[in-house]
Amino acid sequence: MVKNAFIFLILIGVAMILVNLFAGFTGNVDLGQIANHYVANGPAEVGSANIVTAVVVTYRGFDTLGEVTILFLSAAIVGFFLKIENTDNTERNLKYTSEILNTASQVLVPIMILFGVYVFINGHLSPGGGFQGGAIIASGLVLMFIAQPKKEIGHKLINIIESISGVGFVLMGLAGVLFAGGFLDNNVIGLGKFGTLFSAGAIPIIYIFVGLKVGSELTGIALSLKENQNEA
Amino acid sequence: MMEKLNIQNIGLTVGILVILVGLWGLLTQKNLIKIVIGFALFDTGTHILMVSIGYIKYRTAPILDEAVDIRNAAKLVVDPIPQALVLTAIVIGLGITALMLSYVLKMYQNKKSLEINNYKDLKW
Amino acid sequence: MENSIVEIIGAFLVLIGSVFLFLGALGLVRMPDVFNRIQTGTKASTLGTFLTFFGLVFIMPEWWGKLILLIIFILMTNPVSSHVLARAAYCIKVPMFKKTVIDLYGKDAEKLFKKETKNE
Amino acid sequence: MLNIILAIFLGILIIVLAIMAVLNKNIVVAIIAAGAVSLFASVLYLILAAPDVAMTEAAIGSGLSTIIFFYVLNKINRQNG
Amino acid sequence: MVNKILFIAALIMMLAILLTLYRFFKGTTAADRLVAFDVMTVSSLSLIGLIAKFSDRIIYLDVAMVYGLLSFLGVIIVARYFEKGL
Amino acid sequence: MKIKNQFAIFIVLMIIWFLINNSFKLEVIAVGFVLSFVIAIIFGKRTDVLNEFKFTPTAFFYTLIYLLVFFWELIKSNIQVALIVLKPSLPINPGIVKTRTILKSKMARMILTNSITLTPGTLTVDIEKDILYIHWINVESLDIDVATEKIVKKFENILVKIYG
Repeated sequence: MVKNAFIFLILIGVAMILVNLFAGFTGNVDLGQIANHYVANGPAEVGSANIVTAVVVTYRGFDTLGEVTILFLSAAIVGFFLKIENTDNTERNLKYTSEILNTASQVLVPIMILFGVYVFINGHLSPGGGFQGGAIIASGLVLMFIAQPKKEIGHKLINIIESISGVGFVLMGLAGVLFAGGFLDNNVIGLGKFGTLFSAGAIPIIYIFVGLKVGSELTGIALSLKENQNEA
Repeated sequence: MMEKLNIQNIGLTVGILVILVGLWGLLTQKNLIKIVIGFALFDTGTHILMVSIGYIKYRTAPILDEAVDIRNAAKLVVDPIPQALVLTAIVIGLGITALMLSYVLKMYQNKKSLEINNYKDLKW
Repeated sequence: MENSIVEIIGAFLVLIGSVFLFLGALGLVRMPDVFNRIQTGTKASTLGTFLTFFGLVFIMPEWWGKLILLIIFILMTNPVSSHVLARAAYCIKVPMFKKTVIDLYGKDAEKLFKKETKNE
Repeated sequence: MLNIILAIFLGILIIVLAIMAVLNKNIVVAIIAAGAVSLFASVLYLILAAPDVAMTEAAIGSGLSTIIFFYVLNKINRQNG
Repeated sequence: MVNKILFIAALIMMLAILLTLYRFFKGTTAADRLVAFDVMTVSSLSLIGLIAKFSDRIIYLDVAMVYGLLSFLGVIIVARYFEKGL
Repeated sequence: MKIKNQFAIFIVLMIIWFLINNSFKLEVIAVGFVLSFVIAIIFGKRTDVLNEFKFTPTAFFYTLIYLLVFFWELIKSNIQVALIVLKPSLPINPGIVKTRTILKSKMARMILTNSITLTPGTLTVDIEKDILYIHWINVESLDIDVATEKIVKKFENILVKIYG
């Protein structure tokens, strides 16, 4: 009873704080100074039609680097916790899947992968980018695990792709230091014509690396949660 | 009253309410997985709150294609910075959720129980 | 306020689509057991979404590519998900409607659900 | 006008589903409700003019986190024997 | 004229989503709720189409595609969990 | 056989790439070509369903006829279901019946079951070898041959001509 009253008090307190924070908030009428700079000069400086992408990849590139690191750490910890204890897979049986789902997944998985690649290659023109594309690719592979239990992807291949794309991402950043203004500057190669597929300098290349890295990390998490399912 | 009824205020209200519901679930539930669900709801509420702060009336998404005039863009689009922050926050939220769930699994392997009342090892 | 006749046809297609969506939802509420709910729900929602996007093709002709792709996705994924749902519902032994005439699946299902795929 | 009606509608839907996710005894239903909260939140983001966030929420918040929840639930059930 | 008809269509779709919400709320079994979830997501897919039309931005359709694919995957996952085949 | 399979995947992916991009600029075509090629190489050995297409004029002609029949049945089924839903007494008579199919190709079987799911009052619950288990909202016959005649035949006759 005391505990419930205590929880109730905490909730009321948080509600009061939040309401007070936003009570005087009447809404913006114009962009702030920094946002105004990003929107007004973004197309000329970065060449990206999607301002959010410009902010994520170049103006605040270190955020992205930190985020990719956190994701890598969490994937590594999940894999470490759930690593396979008994290594003999000989008696591993999988449930029978329906034939229709199997056939449909064989058609759908390549389409989903293509769509994921489309999302991260067009990250500077349309909504999307490395994280979303990586998540879509990982979902496609999860669909493959579910619908076709016989097909397997090794952990080793995923680790190789992840390492290569991580190194590539950092190298692109360092190339920005060497040949242009700073870490992750995308003026390494020319900006190209605004609004076309080959534009915005290095943003598509960086997003390809981010997408492959995020995709392989999320697939790794799903795979380590799926494996050794018959251990008990 | 009617002039208060705009999309921004609705978004702020929904965000605050979802945060409170998530916190309530986090504090009152006894099942470990339900606690993680409460945490995920808390996350979603924070994201809704942050995105609604960046919204500006009668403006469109910060993507400059044919529908938006580039020279006049600063007068036509909403604030991109909260959106960029939320973008990273969602992905990190997934990583945290996966981590918490693997802890839950490990705890279950030790004690064969999901009830939080059975975990009293560090209680003082 | 003048719209061409093509746009108005498109708008009416969208309206019919929304009516079908509504009927599907109504069927979901009124039907007595899971299988009948899947029948009404998925069928009507497939046709409703199909008509909505098809009507939008008339209103926004320059968007046709993505709209057609969405229609293809819907026509491909929706029946598959309803089939998988029906199979799962049978597997967890959801009670069937009491007026059900016959169930020829019961005996064979026992065998099918025990079957396993060997990992080669 | 439509935007405001839609926003109110989605807000009510989100809050009802969130309360259901907390209160329901059945864990499977709670997880599905949490996924539905994410899906409707992504429609709300579209009305708030944030398609990037909407796409991320649809792909990650509702898709992959539901998948991870169910994988963990499956493993827990299997260890029960 | 067109906008008015589309407005009415959007209202009907919202009503449909409310009906599926009722089924989701009432349920009786988990499978019923899953069916309600399926119909709910498909209905909101067409609502996204209408939002894209009213905002006049083609880029919103990308979001619709991701939404459709991922909700399909969610239904499949839960169904496979019921069959104990995950 | 593998080459034909990869080629089919490549064609499908290229069509989808054009639909999704909605433009025919040179750079878009080049990127799409490379991407479809790589994905087709990777997934070509994992899939074995797309190589059953026959690229002949007859197959194409019957595909068109199939689409017409399918849409007609789809609209008819929806009106029928709507009438059932709107009647206050709910005149239903459900049950699960067995039917047979003679199709062997996996792709054709998937198309057949999807079409059955979307047409009047029927829903495929499972498929095992040549038996289809169908939930029928208004059971008219318990006999396997009559049910096959009523549900399966109208699609199967055309699909046999497409997939052989």
